[in-house]
Amino acid sequence: MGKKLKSILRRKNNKQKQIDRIDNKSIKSQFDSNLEQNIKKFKSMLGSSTDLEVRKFRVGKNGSYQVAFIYTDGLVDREIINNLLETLMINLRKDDDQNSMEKSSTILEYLENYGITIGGITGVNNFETAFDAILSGDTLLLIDGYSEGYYLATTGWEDRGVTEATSQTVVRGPHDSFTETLRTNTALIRRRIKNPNLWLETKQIGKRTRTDVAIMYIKDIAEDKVVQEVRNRLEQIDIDAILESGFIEELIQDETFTPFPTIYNSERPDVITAGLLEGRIAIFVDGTPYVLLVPALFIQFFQSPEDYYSRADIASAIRILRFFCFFITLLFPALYIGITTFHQEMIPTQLLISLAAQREGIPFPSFVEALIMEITFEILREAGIRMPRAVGQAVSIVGALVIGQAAVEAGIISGVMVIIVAMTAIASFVLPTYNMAISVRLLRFIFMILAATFGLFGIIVGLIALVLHLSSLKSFGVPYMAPMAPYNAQNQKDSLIRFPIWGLIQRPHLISQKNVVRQHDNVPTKSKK
Amino acid sequence: MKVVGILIVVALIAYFEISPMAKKKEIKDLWVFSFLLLIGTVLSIMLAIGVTIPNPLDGLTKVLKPVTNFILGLLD
Amino acid sequence: MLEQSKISNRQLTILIVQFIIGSKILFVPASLAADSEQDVWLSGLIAIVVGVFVAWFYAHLALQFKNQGILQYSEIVLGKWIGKLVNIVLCIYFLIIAAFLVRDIADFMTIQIIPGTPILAIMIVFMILTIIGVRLGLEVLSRAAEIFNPWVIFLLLLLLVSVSTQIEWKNMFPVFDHQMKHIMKSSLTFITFPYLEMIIFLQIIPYVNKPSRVKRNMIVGTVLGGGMLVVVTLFCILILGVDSTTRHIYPTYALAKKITIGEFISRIEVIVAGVWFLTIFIKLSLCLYFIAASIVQLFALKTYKPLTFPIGIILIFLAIILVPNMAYLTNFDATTWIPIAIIVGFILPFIIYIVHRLKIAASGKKT
Amino acid sequence: MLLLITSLTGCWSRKEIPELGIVLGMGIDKTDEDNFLVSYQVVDPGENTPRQSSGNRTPVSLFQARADNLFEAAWRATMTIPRKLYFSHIRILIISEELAKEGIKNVIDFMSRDHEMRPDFFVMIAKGHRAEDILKVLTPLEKIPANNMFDSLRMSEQNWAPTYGLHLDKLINEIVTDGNEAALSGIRIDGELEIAERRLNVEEINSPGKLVIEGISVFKGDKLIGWFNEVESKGFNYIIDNVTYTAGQIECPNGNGDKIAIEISSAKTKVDVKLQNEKPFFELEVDMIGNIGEVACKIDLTKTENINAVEKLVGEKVKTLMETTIKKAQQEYNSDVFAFGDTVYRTHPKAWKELSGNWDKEFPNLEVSIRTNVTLRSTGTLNNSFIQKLPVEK
Repeated sequence: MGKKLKSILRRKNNKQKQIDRIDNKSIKSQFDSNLEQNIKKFKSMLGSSTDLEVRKFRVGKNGSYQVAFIYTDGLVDREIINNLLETLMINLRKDDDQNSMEKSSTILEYLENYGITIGGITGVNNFETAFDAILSGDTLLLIDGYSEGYYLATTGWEDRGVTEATSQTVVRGPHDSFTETLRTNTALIRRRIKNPNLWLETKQIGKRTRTDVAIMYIKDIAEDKVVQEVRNRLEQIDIDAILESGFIEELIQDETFTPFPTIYNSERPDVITAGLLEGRIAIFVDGTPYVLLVPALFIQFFQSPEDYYSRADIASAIRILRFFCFFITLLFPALYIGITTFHQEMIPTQLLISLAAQREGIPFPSFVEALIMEITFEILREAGIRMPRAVGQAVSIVGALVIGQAAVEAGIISGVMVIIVAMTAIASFVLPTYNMAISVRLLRFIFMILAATFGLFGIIVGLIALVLHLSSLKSFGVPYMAPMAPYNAQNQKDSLIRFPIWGLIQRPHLISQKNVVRQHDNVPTKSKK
Repeated sequence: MKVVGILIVVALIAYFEISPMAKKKEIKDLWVFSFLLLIGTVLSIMLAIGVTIPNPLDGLTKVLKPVTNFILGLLD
Repeated sequence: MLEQSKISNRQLTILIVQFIIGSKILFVPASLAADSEQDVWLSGLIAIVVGVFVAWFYAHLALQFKNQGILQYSEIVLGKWIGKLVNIVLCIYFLIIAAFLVRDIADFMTIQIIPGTPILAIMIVFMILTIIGVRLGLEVLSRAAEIFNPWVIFLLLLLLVSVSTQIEWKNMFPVFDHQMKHIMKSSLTFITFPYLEMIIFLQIIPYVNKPSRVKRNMIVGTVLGGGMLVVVTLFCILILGVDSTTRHIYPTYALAKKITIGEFISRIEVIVAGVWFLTIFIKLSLCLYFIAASIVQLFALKTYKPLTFPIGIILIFLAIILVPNMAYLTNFDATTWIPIAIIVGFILPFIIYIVHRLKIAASGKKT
Repeated sequence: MLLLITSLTGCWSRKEIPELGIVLGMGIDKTDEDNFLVSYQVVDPGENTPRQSSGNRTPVSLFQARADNLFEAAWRATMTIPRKLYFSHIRILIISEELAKEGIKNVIDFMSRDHEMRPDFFVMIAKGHRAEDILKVLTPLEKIPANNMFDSLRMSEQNWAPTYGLHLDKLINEIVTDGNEAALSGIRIDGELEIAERRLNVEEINSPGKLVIEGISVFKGDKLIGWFNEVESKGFNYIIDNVTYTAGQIECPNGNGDKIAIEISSAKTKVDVKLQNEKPFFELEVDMIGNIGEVACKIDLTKTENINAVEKLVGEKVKTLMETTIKKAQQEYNSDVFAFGDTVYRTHPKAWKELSGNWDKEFPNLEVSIRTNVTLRSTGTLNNSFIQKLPVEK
């Protein structure tokens, strides 16, 4: 089914398979030895964009060399540029030691060895590389008379500092979260895993955006096959822009036509760290605080980082509560419809009479009633997110109080329905991951339709289809429903319930078969008195 | 009405199944598939328009009657 | 081989258990109690013992051949044409079983759960579900079975625990009141359906991860599945009484109607009906898979997936035409089905086994 | 699209709650023209919720239809009711005494065949009334009369021995089982029917018309053949081990006619069958635990021997009760309502094979011996009654 749809979707793309790229002839060309010529070329290629700064100055004794800095304003750290200029224009001139000048064969070498007081320095001789560098915040150094130059690591733009996570909050646990800067993000992980086996590979994806994408894994835990698979899938991406990790997620996931996320994302460094330590692979994308984690399993979306920071028994109870809420979100309205239209015998007599009294005079069948209310709720939820924060408050008040109350008063909706919709909504917020919650909310409507047509039979048919679908999913070769199916007794310790930390001796089996034991006997011993 | 419904369903099935098989040049598969689909369609249409079809199990019962009686006779 | 899937030994056990429970659980109390009344547990035990033997034999036979199912080695052992004949017989055998299953679930639904809904609608919905399952392959099916497993157990336990307060032990007595013949007769229907239908696993065992443990899995599955059926039957007798058990078409469902948890939660039998729904789904999927596999083998096709829809249509047709009413089905199961099951489910594989052994012996002498 | 799907399938078994006429009570009578009259007590949901009830309609309405067979009558009733009759929530089935005397097998078959009917309602016999009249009575406290009957039968069965609540499935078992006859509680109207069926009935503190559960009817096969009065009903429940809690009184040991009330908090009856010369011989043993509830005579309850004396008197009282009941069942009705025959079958299947043929002749001559063991745990919250301190009246 999925394949068919995919091929239909692809058909249109075939016609213009060639993704437009900057195939300006000049970009491939080498530098000229004439500085002015080069600068002119740079300017023309960028369409004289005003944020391209060119700073010309002279260095060497008597200022014998004409030098230029070319950089993008706003992407560079001005402090570094100023310091550099100071060294090159003032300090170097003071330097009377001719030896150093003579020791170097060229001015380039001289500058590299004595002039440029900065860490990253790389030689460059063509426009393409130079543009890559300039546009990612480096500064190009060109000298008149030379057809090569250097680009200097002067990156330093304004970014958001490390702040508190907004989408996955915890009561107990670290409060830092990723930022939009790739380097900061990788540093947040490095800080947590001080191990040389934590490897990082970076590549640029996106013909136009040249977005840095990094994959991070722990060499001796992560499965090589999976790492290679991630590399391959990233390699195959041929797209002009990567704006967020969501792009990557959609381009590399196993199955597109499923409401369920098969790639986990998080903005919490501790979650990603824990994932890495289980043998998963993190994918960082520059420009977004959301880091991807593969392979992702179904149960992972029910686990909150806090589970591991609070007591095992309490964490287990809360996890069970989450699964319960999953079923409430999925089935509650459907069960209401199914039971009230097909299986009234299941309702206790008193309740049935009171339901009958409430529904008396309501013009819609309960399916339509439920549909109206559920869609209203989804509209309210979406409105609450999109509105400016101040208005969002008002929206929820209007939604909850006015619509709910008034609809019941007006006899359009029964009181029970409002309770059911509210229950469903609240239960859906219990799920710790947003993308799972939203897919469950979507499926809920399918179950409502099934319940309205076939009653509980429809619901169970839906459930079987759901289980079949979930069982057929894979995330980077790992069955999505692991460790429930295929069953693994060891890994049950951290699925539905969480065993105490000392009990979690092995890493998840299907994620990686390397180095499965993560700890040795740590059972706390009571001191004997 | 029923017959039309059956034909629509069959046509849909055929549309979705035949093209991939034809593409892969699985000619034998295609033949068997079409044959089975034809049987199914004909039988369903017969059922839909109310042709009385003898129950093959009745024949089976008759043929196996002596054996059945022998086995059950042992235990009666 | 039909596909590149592997199933674990645990999954095999679960498949066996659900295959045995599937559909039979609806009828077992009535059919078991028909002749042996309150001595059903004895009939059940005898049936399980025989079932264990059958399971052992199947496993033994399956392990003679590596990476081949009965559909393949029947042609090798008996020669191409006789082998194909055997495959046709097996195909028809499971066509009948699958048609009965479709009919069972649809009848149950229209009689007990959603009367008024056309039986055809239920059959079609259920058939589509099964076809989806089969097309996803054996691996996905067994994973799904693994996920159903805790639910099946939970629902069965819910049923048994919540009615256990209503047990009347006097219904058990007098023990051994019936002639051995009658007890045996009851167990015979239990052996033929579902134990002799387990021949289907001869096609599934080759996919199992560790063949060395297959015998154990087969036997454990047989005992667990049979045990559950016997326990449910016993509960029916203990709570409903012999008379009521035999009079109901679906005694197990009548038993579920007795559920009351506290004063408030009662009448939840529909939920418990989920047990047989899940298990019948698994059983029907396996049957459909087998039918498709046999046709693939018969004509040496490449893939079984396109065949599922036509087979589905034929199955629905058969489900309507083969069973004019419930009484016919019950009667058929208790009479004609017995020799059929014995011939196809036991004599046929036994012949294959003997011929295979003779061939080995013959070739051993030559060399 | 979605609405299309659901509307296409809409005519299947879907039924919205407001479309249902929820039947809570059902009554079956035999009419003069020899056909059945079926009455349904259907609840009016609007009148049964505190917020919306208008207060000027009755909480339930009665719909009736008559026909030659029950099935037809049941569906004929839909001509008079705007909703679909819904049977799953039936609490009570009332069968008129007249009909019960002719046999109830049609009724039971009809009731157990329909898939909507659930076997968890009580069956009662309208004692001396028509079933429809019973269903017409408005009841105080519990607005819905059917619920009222259901609850009061259940309550009285738990707290007062002489009633016997029987669900439909049990009733079938009792009728069908060899060596067991059915018994059903009776219900009658105490007061005037004309007032009882109007709102007036619940507007007075002391309702002029009340429903009273009284007596146990004795069946032979599916036909009613007689009644146990209150005392015999109590004995009946002791025999079939159906007493959980009850109260009774005995005369004081000193013999001047004053009474001591006894509360029985648990009673357990064991039935044992022995074979003597191929004849079954029944031994019933009743273990009772109770308390002294009320003392109206001079007796020193701090003394063990006095308590023992009381215990003995209670035991004898219960024994007489049971003996009276058995005698009545054996001699007057010749109906094995105690399932003695079934007990023989369960314990001595071989003997039963010979006995079952003429159990009708055997049953009246069965020998039954009864033993009672009474333990009085406490004497209430008082030791001796203050009555002991009062001067003796002359």
